[in-house]
Amino acid sequence: METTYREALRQALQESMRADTSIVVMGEEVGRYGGAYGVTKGMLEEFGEQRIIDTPISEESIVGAAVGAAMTGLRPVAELMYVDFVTLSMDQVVNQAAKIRYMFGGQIGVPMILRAQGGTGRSGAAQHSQSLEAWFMHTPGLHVAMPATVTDAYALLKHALTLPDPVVFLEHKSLYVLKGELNPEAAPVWGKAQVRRPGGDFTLVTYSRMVHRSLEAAEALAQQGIQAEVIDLRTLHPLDMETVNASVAKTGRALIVTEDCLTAGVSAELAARIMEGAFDYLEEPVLRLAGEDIPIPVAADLEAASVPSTERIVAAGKLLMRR
Amino acid sequence: METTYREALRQALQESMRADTSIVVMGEEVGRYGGAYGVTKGMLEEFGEQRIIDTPISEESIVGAAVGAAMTGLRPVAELMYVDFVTLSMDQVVNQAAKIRYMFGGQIGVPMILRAQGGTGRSGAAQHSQSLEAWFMHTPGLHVAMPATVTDAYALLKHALTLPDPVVFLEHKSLYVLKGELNPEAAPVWGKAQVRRPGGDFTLVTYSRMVHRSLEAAEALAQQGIQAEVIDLRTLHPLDMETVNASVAKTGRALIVTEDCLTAGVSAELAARIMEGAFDYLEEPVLRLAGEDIPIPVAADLEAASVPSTERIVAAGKLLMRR
Amino acid sequence: MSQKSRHIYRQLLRIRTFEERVGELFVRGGTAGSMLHLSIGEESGAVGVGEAMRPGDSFTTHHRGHGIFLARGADPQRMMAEIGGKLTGYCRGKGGSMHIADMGLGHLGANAIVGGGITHVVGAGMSYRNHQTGAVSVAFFGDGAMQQGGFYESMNLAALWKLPVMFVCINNEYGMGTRLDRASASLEFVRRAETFGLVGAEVDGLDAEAVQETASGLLEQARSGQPAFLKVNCYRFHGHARMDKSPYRDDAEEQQGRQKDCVVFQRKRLLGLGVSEAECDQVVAEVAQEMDAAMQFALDSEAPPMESIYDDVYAPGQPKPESVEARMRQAMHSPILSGEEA
Amino acid sequence: MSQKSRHIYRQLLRIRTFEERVGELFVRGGTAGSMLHLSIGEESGAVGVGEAMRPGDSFTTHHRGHGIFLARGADPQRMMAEIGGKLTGYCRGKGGSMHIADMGLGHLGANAIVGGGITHVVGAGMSYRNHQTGAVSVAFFGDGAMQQGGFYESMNLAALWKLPVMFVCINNEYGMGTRLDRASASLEFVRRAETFGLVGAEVDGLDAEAVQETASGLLEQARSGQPAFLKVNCYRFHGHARMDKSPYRDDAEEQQGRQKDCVVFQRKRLLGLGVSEAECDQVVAEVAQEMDAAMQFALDSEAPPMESIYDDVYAPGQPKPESVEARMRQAMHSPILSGEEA
Ligand SMILES: Cc1ncc(C[n+]2csc(CCOP(=O)(O)OP(=O)(O)O)c2C)c(N)n1
Ligand SMILES: Cc1ncc(C[n+]2csc(CCOP(=O)(O)OP(=O)(O)O)c2C)c(N)n1
Ligand SMILES: [Mg+2]
Ligand SMILES: [Mg+2]
Repeated sequence: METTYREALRQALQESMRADTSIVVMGEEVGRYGGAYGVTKGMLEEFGEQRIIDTPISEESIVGAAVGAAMTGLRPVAELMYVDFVTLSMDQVVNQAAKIRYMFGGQIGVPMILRAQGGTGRSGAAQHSQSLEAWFMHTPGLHVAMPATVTDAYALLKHALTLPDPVVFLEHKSLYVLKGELNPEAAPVWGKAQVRRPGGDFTLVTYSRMVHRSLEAAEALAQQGIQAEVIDLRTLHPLDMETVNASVAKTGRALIVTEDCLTAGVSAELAARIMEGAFDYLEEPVLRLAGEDIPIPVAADLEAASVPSTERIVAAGKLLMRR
Repeated sequence: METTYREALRQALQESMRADTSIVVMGEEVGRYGGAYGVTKGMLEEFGEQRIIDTPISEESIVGAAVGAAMTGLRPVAELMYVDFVTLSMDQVVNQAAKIRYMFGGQIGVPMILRAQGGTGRSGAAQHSQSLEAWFMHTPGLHVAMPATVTDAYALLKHALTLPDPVVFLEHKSLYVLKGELNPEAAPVWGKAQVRRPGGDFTLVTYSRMVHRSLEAAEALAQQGIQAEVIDLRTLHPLDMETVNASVAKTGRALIVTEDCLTAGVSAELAARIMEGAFDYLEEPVLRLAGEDIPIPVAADLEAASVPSTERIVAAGKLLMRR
Repeated sequence: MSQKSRHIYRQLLRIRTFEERVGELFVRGGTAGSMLHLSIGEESGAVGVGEAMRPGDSFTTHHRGHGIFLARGADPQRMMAEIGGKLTGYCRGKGGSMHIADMGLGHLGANAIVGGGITHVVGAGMSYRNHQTGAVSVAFFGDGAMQQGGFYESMNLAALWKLPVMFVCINNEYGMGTRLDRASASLEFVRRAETFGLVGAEVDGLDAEAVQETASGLLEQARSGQPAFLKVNCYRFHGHARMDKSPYRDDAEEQQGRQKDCVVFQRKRLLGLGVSEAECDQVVAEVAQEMDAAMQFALDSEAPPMESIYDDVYAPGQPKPESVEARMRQAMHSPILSGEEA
Repeated sequence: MSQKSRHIYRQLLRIRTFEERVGELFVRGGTAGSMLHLSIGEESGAVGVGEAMRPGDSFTTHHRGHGIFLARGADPQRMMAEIGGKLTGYCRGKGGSMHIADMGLGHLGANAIVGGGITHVVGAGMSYRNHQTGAVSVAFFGDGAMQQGGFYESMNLAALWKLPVMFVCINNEYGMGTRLDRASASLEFVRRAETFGLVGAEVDGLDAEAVQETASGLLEQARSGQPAFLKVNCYRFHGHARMDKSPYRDDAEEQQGRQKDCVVFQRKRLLGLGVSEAECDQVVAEVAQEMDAAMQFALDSEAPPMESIYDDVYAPGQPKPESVEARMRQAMHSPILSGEEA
C-alpha cells in the first residue's frame, strides 16, 4: 500500500516489536514526543515505558546502556536524533559495540541498532546537517544501512532487527515525508544493491536521498540521449560491489553521487573499489560528485549548494560522456 | 644532531613555548609523569603548572577546554594519550574546533593542536592500537599531520604551532624510539610530500610508520631489480597530490601503504585521487595495502599480521609489476 | 533605584519583543529554517546575569541564547539578520540562530550541541588566569544539559584549577517534550555542584533584579577563583522550536507556567515605584519600533554570495577547499562543467 | 565464622598471588605486551564485593580487573592464558589482560577505556528489570574514572529508571601518576552520588569482611531498585603498569600506603580466631601451587592460529572481512600474492 518513509519505519519497528519482545526502543523524545521526526509516534501507548524508553540528553550513556542491554538479552534500538550527536557516543559505538565480539573471542555479540538521521535540507547548519556514514564504514564490526525508499526503509529495518551484530541505521531527514508503495513481501535486500534504473552509457552509484536526485537526473539525461544505470547500494556494509562492477564492466564509465563530503568519504572507497574490480573496463576515471569539503552553512541557498543537486548530477553525467 | 623522534617532539615544543608564551600543553600525565611516552618529560619544571597542565581523565573536556582557550588567546596543545580516546572527544574536535571559524563567519579561529599517538606494536589490543586519521581527513576545517621521521616530527610540530587553525597531530607509538638526524634548518615541509627514495618502476605512497617499512621493502625490491619511488605524504591535510601524481605519471603504477584499516580508509582517498589525477598514465589499478578490516587482536603474531609488514609490501610491489 | 529598574524592564522587554519578531519573521518566511528556539519566559536569566557581568567577561550559550546575547549588548539588527541567514548577520549568514557569536562582545558562541559550549568557558578561564585579565567566563545552558556528562567534567576542572568561571543553568522545566523530573532522578543541582567544589545558588526567575543580585555575588566569587553554579528557575512559555505545539503538556500547566512572567512582574514593580502606565507604554512602543526595525533589516538584507561558501573553512591565506566540480573537471581534463557547454 | 574468614583469606591470597605470577610471566616474556595492571593492594574490593554478589549477578571491570574476576569464580589458568595472548584464554587470545570477559560467570567484560564499561551495567540493569531476573549488575572502576562524564550520566539513568545496578569505585589513590586529590577538586564522592539519587557508602579496604558487609547492604538495595554507589579505599602498591616504577611518589608514601595490606590484615584475623600459622602457611602453599600451574598453563598453551584473525569480527555465518591480500589479487587478476610466485 501507499505510505511514507516515516510510517514504513514505524511499521517495521511495530511488527518487529510485536514478534520479538526483547526489542526495546530508547532515545531522546522517542516516547511521549513520538520522536523528533515522528517515527515512533503512538508506540509508547502500545508498548509501554519499559520498551519505549524516553532518555535524558545523555548520548554517551544512551548508546552505552544499549550495548549492555544487547549483551544481556535485549535487542535495543538506540535512537540519536541527529547523527551529528554520535560524536558524543563514538567510544560506545566504535570501541565497544563494534569490537566486543572480537575482543571477547566470539563469546557474545552486540545485537543492537543505532538509529539516526543525517543530511541537509532544513537549514540545520553545521551541527545538524552532517553525513557521517564514512566513519562507520571505516569501523570493522558494524553494519551500515542507508535506505532510500519506503520499501527499503521497512525491509532494511526489519532485517536489521534480526542481525546478531550492531547496525548503524541512517535515515535522511529529507526523506521522512517521501511517499511510496510499501511492499512488505519484497525480497530480502540486506547487502544487495538495487539497479533502480537500467542504462548502458554509464553507471551511477549512490544511496539514501541522492538516489532520488540521481533518478531525476537520469531522466533528464535520457532526454538528451544519455542512458545512466542508477544503482542504489542500500547498505554500505555489507557492500555489494558485484552489482556495481558488473554494471561498470558493461558501461565502462562510473559516476558516484554521495551527500557526505568528498575527501575520505564514501565516494573514495567506491571509486577505489571500482578501480580494483573493473579497471580493465574503465574508459574514464570514476567521477565523484559528493558534498563539498565544508561545514554546512545555514543560509538556504548555500546549504543547497553544499551537496549534489539534480542539475549538477546531470552536468557530471554529461561531463563523463563528453568524449 | 642525532636524536630520537621523542626528543625531537619535545625540542619542538620547548623551542616554541619559549618563543610563544601563549602556548600551553594540557593532558593526562603530561606534567609530573612526563607524558605516557615521555615526550613532555622535564617540561613541567621549565614551564610550570600554568603551561604544562596535568588534567584529570576527562577527554571530552580536555579538548573542549582547549577550544575555549584557543578562542581567547592561548595556543593549547591538548594531548590525548592514545588516539583511540578521541572517541570521547569527537564532538569537540569535529563539531566545535573544526567548524567554529566557519559557523561564526570567520571572526575567530581555533589555533590548537590535538596531539595523540596511534598504531600497533605494543599488544595494546583493540582499544589502544587504532589508526583513525581517516576520520579527521574527512572533517573539513582540520589539518592532519603524521610525521615519519625525526626531522619531520620536529619541523611539522613547530609549524603546526604557528597555524591559525586546528591541527590533529598524530604520532606513531612505535616511532618514539626512532633515532635519526635532526636538521632544525630543514626547509618548511607543511603540506609538501617528500620523495624518500627515487625510483622509476612504481610509486609507493605512504606516511608515518609505514614509510620505514616501505623503504625497507624498496631496498629488497631493488635487489630484485624493481625500483620503487617512495613518497612520504607527511600531512594528510593539506594533501600534496601534485608530487604523488607527478610520480605516477612517470611510473604508471601506484601502491598505497597505510596502517589504518582498508575500507573507507586513507588508502581509498589516495587511490581515488590518483585515478582522478593520473588516470591516463595508469597501467595497472592502484593497489592498496592497508590494515585488515578487523579490530586489532592482542596476540603478538596476530597483531603483527593485522597491518602491512615489509614482506607484504615487497610481495605487493612484485604483484604490481608482474605484467 | 527606579532608574535601574526601568533599565531592567526595558532589557526584559527587548528580549521578549525580539523573540516575538523572530516568530513573526519565521511566519513571513524570512528565517533560515525553523530550528528557532525562543527564550520567551526566560528573560530574567539573561538580563539578571547579563547585567551582573562586566565588560571583558565572556560567555557561551545554548541553542536558546538570543536573549542572553541581547542582554550583553547585541545589535538586534545583526542578530535578526543572522537568524535570517543574511550576509549582514553576526556570522555572515553561515551560522544562523544556533551559532550566533561575537568576539567583540565576548560572545564565544551559541551552540547547537546540548552542552557543547559548557567546557569552552573552562578554557577561557584558563586564558584569563594565565593572562590575569580579571575576566570571568560564563556558560549558559538549559536544564537538559544537566544530564550531559561533559558538564560534570567541566565543573571539576574549573574547581580543580580555581578558574574564574560560572555555570548558569536556565531551568525552563523542559527539554523538548521531557519535563525535568522525567530527565533527572534528583533535582538537588546546587548541592550537586557543591560536591564538585563549586559554590552554588538557585533563584526564582520571576524577579530579574533578584537574579542579578544573586548572580553578582557568585560572579565575584568566580572572579576570585572560586567557580560558581547558578540555577535560574523559569518556564518555557512556548514550544521547543517553531514547529512544536507542546502537545505533551496540558493547557492548565501552561497557563500556570506562564503566570511566572518576569516582564509583567518588572512592570508591576515600576508601577509600584511610581512610574506611570504611560511611561511604561512608552518603553513598549520604543522597543517595538527597535525590533520592527531589526526584523525589517533582516528582510532587507542580502543572502551571502555563493562564492562565500568556501570562505572561512580555513583562515584567510590558507588554501580554500577545492570544489567538487573543479575536481571532476581536472579528472576529465575539461575546462568547464555545465549543462550547456559539456 | 572462621570458615568464612578462611575462605576470604584464601580468596585475597589467590588474587595477590595471581598478580605476582602475572608479573613473573611478564618478566619471562610470556605476556602479550606490557599493559598489565596489577591489583595488588586492592584485593579487598574484589573479594568483599565479589562475595556479596550472587550467582546470576553480572559485572564489568576496568583495566585493573584480574582480581575482581577471580573473586567471581574465574579459572586462573584461562585468565593467565588470555594475559599471555593464548588460544586457551577466555577470549581465545584476542583480548588480553584488558579485555577478559566470560558470559558464563556474568563477566560482561574488562575495558581498556577508562569509564568505558560503566554504562554497560545500566543496560544490563534494564534487561534484568524487563525480564525480572532479580539479578544486579555491578560496575567496577577506579578513582580516575570519577572524572569521566559518562559516569554521571549513568548514575542518573540508573536512579531515574530505578535499576538493579551498583557502581563500585576502587579508590587506589592514583590514576597513573596522578594522585586523586590532584584529579578531583572535591572528594565527597558519596554525597555526590546521593545528589544523583543513589544510596552510597565508603569503606576502608583494609578489612575485606567489612567491605563485604557494606557491599551486601547496598547490593540488596540495588536489587530492589535503589541503585547504589560504593567507594573502597585502598592503595596501589606497585606502578601503574609493568613499565612504571612510580617515580612520581616518594618511598615514604609508598611504604605508608603498603601498610594498608588487606591480606596481612586477614591473616592476623585468622590467627586471632585461633587459626594456626601452619594452617595459614598451608593455604599460602596451596595457592602458590594453583597459581604456578596457571602460569605454566599459559606458557604451555598455543597462540591463536593465524587464520583466526578474521574470525568473530562478525557473527558466525556472516561474511568475514576480505583480506587485504585477496583484494589486491582480485585487482590484479592474480591467483597468488607471494614473494616467490609473483
Ligand atoms: C547533544 C544533543 N542532543 C540532543 C539535541 C536535540 N535537542 C536540541 S534542544 C534539546 C532540549 C534541550 O533542553 P534544555 O537543555 O533544557 O534547553 P531548552 O531547549 O529547554 O532551552 C534537545 C534534546 C542536541 N541539539 N544536542
Ligand atoms: C578514556 C581513557 N583515558 C585514558 C586512558 C589511559 N589510562 C589507562 S589507566 C589510567 C588511569 C586510570 O586510573 P583509575 O581509574 O584510578 O584506575 P587504576 O589504574 O588506578 O586502577 C589512564 C589515564 C585510558 N585507558 N582510557
Ligand atoms: Mg529546558
Ligand atoms: Mg586509581
